[in-house]
Amino acid sequence: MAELFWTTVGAILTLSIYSFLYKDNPFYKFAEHLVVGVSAGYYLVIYYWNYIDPNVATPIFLLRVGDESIGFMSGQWWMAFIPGLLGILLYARFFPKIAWVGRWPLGIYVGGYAGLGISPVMQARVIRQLGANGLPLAGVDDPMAGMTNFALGIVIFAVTTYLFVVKRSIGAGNKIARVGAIVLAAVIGYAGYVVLTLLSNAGVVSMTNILLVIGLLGTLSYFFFSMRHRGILGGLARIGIIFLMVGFGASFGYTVMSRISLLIGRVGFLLHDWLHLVD
Amino acid sequence: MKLPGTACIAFLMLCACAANAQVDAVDVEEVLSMADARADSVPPAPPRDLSARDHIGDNDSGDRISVSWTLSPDDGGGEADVLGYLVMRSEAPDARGDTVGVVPAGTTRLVDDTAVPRTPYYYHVQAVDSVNLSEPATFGPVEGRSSFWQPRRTSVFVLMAVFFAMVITFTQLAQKGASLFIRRIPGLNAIEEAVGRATEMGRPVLYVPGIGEIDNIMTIASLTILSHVAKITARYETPLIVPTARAVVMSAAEEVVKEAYAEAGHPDAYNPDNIRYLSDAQFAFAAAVNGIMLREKPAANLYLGAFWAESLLLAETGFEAGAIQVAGTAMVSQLPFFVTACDFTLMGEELYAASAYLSREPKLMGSLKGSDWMKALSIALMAAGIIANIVGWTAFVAWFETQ
Amino acid sequence: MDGRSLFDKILKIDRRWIFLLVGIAVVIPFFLPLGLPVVVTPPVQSLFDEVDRLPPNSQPLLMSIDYAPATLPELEPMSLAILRHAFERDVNVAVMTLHPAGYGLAERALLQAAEEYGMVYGEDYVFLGFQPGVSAVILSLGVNIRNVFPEDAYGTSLSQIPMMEGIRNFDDVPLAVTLAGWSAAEAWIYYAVEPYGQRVAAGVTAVMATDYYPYLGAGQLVGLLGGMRGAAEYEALIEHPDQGWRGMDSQSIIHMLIILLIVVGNVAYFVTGRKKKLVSQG
Amino acid sequence: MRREIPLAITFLIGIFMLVDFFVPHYRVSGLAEEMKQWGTIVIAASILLGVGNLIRVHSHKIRRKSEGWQYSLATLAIMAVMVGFGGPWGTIEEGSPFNWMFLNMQVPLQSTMFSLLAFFIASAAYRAFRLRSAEAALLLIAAIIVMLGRVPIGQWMTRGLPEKATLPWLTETIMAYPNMAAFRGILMGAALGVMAMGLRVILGIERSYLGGEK
Repeated sequence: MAELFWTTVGAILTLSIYSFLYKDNPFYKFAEHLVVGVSAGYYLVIYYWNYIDPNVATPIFLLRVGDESIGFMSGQWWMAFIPGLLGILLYARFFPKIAWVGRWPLGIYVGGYAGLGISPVMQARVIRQLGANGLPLAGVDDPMAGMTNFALGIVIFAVTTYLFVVKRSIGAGNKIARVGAIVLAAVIGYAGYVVLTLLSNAGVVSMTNILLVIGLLGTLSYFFFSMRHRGILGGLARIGIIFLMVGFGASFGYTVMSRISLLIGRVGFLLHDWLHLVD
Repeated sequence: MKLPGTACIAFLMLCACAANAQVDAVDVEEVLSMADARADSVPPAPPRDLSARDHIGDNDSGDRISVSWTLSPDDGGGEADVLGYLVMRSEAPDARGDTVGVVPAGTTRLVDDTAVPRTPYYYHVQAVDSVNLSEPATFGPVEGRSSFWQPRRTSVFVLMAVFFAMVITFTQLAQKGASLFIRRIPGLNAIEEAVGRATEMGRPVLYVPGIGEIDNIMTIASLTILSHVAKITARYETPLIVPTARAVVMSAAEEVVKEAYAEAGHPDAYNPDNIRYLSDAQFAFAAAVNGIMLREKPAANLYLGAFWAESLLLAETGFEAGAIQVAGTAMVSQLPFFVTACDFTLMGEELYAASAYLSREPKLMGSLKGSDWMKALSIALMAAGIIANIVGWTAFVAWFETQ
Repeated sequence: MDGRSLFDKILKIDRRWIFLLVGIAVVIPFFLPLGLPVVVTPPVQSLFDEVDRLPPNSQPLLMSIDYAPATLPELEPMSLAILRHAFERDVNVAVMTLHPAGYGLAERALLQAAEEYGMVYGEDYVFLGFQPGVSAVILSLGVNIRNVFPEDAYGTSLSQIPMMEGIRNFDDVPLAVTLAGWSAAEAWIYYAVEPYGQRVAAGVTAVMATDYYPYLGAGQLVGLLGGMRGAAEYEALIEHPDQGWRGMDSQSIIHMLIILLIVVGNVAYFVTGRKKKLVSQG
Repeated sequence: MRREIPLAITFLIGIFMLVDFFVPHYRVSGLAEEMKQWGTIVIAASILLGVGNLIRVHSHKIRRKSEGWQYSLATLAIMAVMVGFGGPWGTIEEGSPFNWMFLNMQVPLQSTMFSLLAFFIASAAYRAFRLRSAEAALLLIAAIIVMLGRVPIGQWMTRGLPEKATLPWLTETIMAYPNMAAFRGILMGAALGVMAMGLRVILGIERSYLGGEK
């Protein structure tokens, strides 16, 4: 019985949220306010019992860490007292006279994490990524590779230039012709890709490597702020935009599936767990 | 009940787990039959030449000690029934102490990575056959020492130092009055236009600083831009609604907006009820922001900061509500959604550049210039890496393999 | 009726119509599995062939159902499909789990499939239950199953279970299948395939699948199911459409729907766009 | 003074944490670990600030009887219930009332909100994927190829072609190369932005997050 009651609560809340798709309505408003209230209560309780109680309150007042006793004003006691004090200082802002002290915990927190973040970011997002991109452009062991490589470079270059030319020359003229040209470019690119993959495996490797290198070069160029995007930099930045757009489109398309899975899950909850309409 | 057999398997499994090694099926069978065949009552000879010393390696915080020995004569020779070695550690020479690990026969080395730095230890190693333990070999005292440098991260340090040097140099140049060019960032002008439009329509501006915690640099960048936006809204007395998902961000946003209103000379226009904490829970937050968009009808929605899956929920609802929308984030996975659903999007580094661009403060402009040089250096390094890979200059590549 | 005003309407269509279409597309397959074409990929085919080669009423298929509730939607359809395939062919099945939260889920899938085919507990299938210690459990299964599972999940000694008679270790288990949303599949490779040369196949989430292709290439896995799509392909092979295929039906329909919407939107955009131009010229 | 002290604290702590990455010495890493713990405690302690704000905003609404004040009442009431359940009868242990409320209210509401994305992703695609320019065309073509390559029906459309010409393979290639290259570029650019910003925070050049500058 309790099971059915709670499933029904969940189902009604689920439907209330879906009613938002039609338009804003009292059911959605209620569900929205409910979830805000529940989660506020949830985090208040969890933060207190999981962080404040074991790490601050118990050591300071009950002189215990876990099951171990600690001395008053001992090293461990201070290690609980200092963060506790910092937490309290956050509230100094409500007292105008000492409001400025309220910035200390923020300073410590933000400063600490700023420092903490810098080096790993350098390591993981710059050096590692460079390393992953510092590829031998051609499969060095394979003599065929050099040639396929060259051919591939030409194809890619041709396709991208073609896109530029189309964009520039037809401009605001005939839209259909422009789109046709773009589609044609994509088809040529695809056909070239198929032919080359059939030629040799090294061809695939070197093509993909070239894509990685040119793509990274282009995207990084797009992010140059202190130079005008003209000439070579302008060209590279345009290549960068091409890669960005392909990347965005692909990621968008790639995500559709997981979002639909979520919906299937919820519909399954309604039809199966709640209504028992399907098995 | 064949106890020896069971014990033996348990031991082997222990070995396999401890050493993370793979057990050969044939050996197991053999040993099993051997142990079953005769009840072994002769303990194996202990291992010899035991020694232990501070382990020197990467990320050496002094918690590692490497222990080595020579095989027991019964391991591979003699009775040839040694299954492995049991390594124990104590703080006094005569105590046996705690088990550090178990390694399979034929192993002569073990790195203890659970030592407390600067504590003298004694190590005891015993050979084990299917039922018996040998006499222990003991060595000590030895202690783990910390090192002050992590060699495999030198390249990170060097590049970071170079980067910082560039940023600081350009910042100082800028302060001395060197004029630095910064290209136009399309999304940024859009922010001002959006706020302007909200003012014309007499409707509020919604500013969502993301759902990142304040330790997220995106959030800090967002607060900088918020300060700029608040100054504009203060000037026009347009209401500015800032919903937040983190209490600390909420309190920082309050300070930022209050200060901006005071600076713009309209401290009385500041409405504390418009800086709101909604929920730490991601989708509860999204639900509540959607509510704000539909009920308070902001004419301009600005999403700047760290966003996760809620990005499209916000942007689509905002679009439906007819607001002009500008987004900015460095969350790669969410950029596609902002790009498709918003009028303008600040991508990646543009978000960070925005704060410099808006303030036009030479100090901030200098750091942008530094970043650009670092990008150039990165491209050069990538090229060098490619060449190094082709010509086989492995030392160069290895230097960048950090840990 | 003016065709262009129709396109104008399409262009400004209320998005709630799109929502409705998406909603319908998700709900329909729940009631009416469409069975849209599914192309079977080689890794799924090879797992199917492995199961198809197992001798009926003889040495059992060992299934390690290692998923937790979080990955249930992707992995349970696989369990059911493989179990159905085995029971259809009267292959004996032994089920175990390495995930503490997997006990109930493994039992649920096993009982459901067994009931569908009227299988008899102890003769056609057995549920061994959960044992902690992933690598140690797998390793000692290779030596003697009774060391890890002296009894089945319900306390019956294995020696009293008819189908387990003479089943000692991996030598008597022609195929093991692990279904997991975590590294259990890797553990099977390290501790069953490598040391004992056991034939192992795996079912993993779609996200994990790419990481497991190399094992397939190296012959360490004899088959691989990736995510809901893998389950759908298997369901297609056993001609028993269920959750996986249904899910893929929904996915296919909505993906095609979105593509169709994009195409229609673009056609409308071009048609009306040209119209505007004519107006401005006139 | 009032401005310098927090900036000095920020600087010292920031540098210390920066150095921690390169120095494995146990005293350094031990203290750094301890300080990371402080961070989580500061955040946990701040929740009361947030909840206080929530209570203030909603009680203002109720007092002024502004539109929809009844809903505000619901928020405050359910929050009080949740907090009431949270202490004495256990928190996240299975079977506690607190856990029931969490599992049957917050979890379904959150996952349903999440699943709304299935609808929104369709409407966003319909609206935004128009062939307005060469860039938009690329976005669209890539999206369509990947969408097709992900589902069985797309696979079915190119069945019989050589493996490397099929849609699923093409999808994987697009994801692994052009997509990867673009995202690496964004990541690296953004990483430099993060580092520059971090440096500015540590040096006290960037201090808007502290509120009042003057």
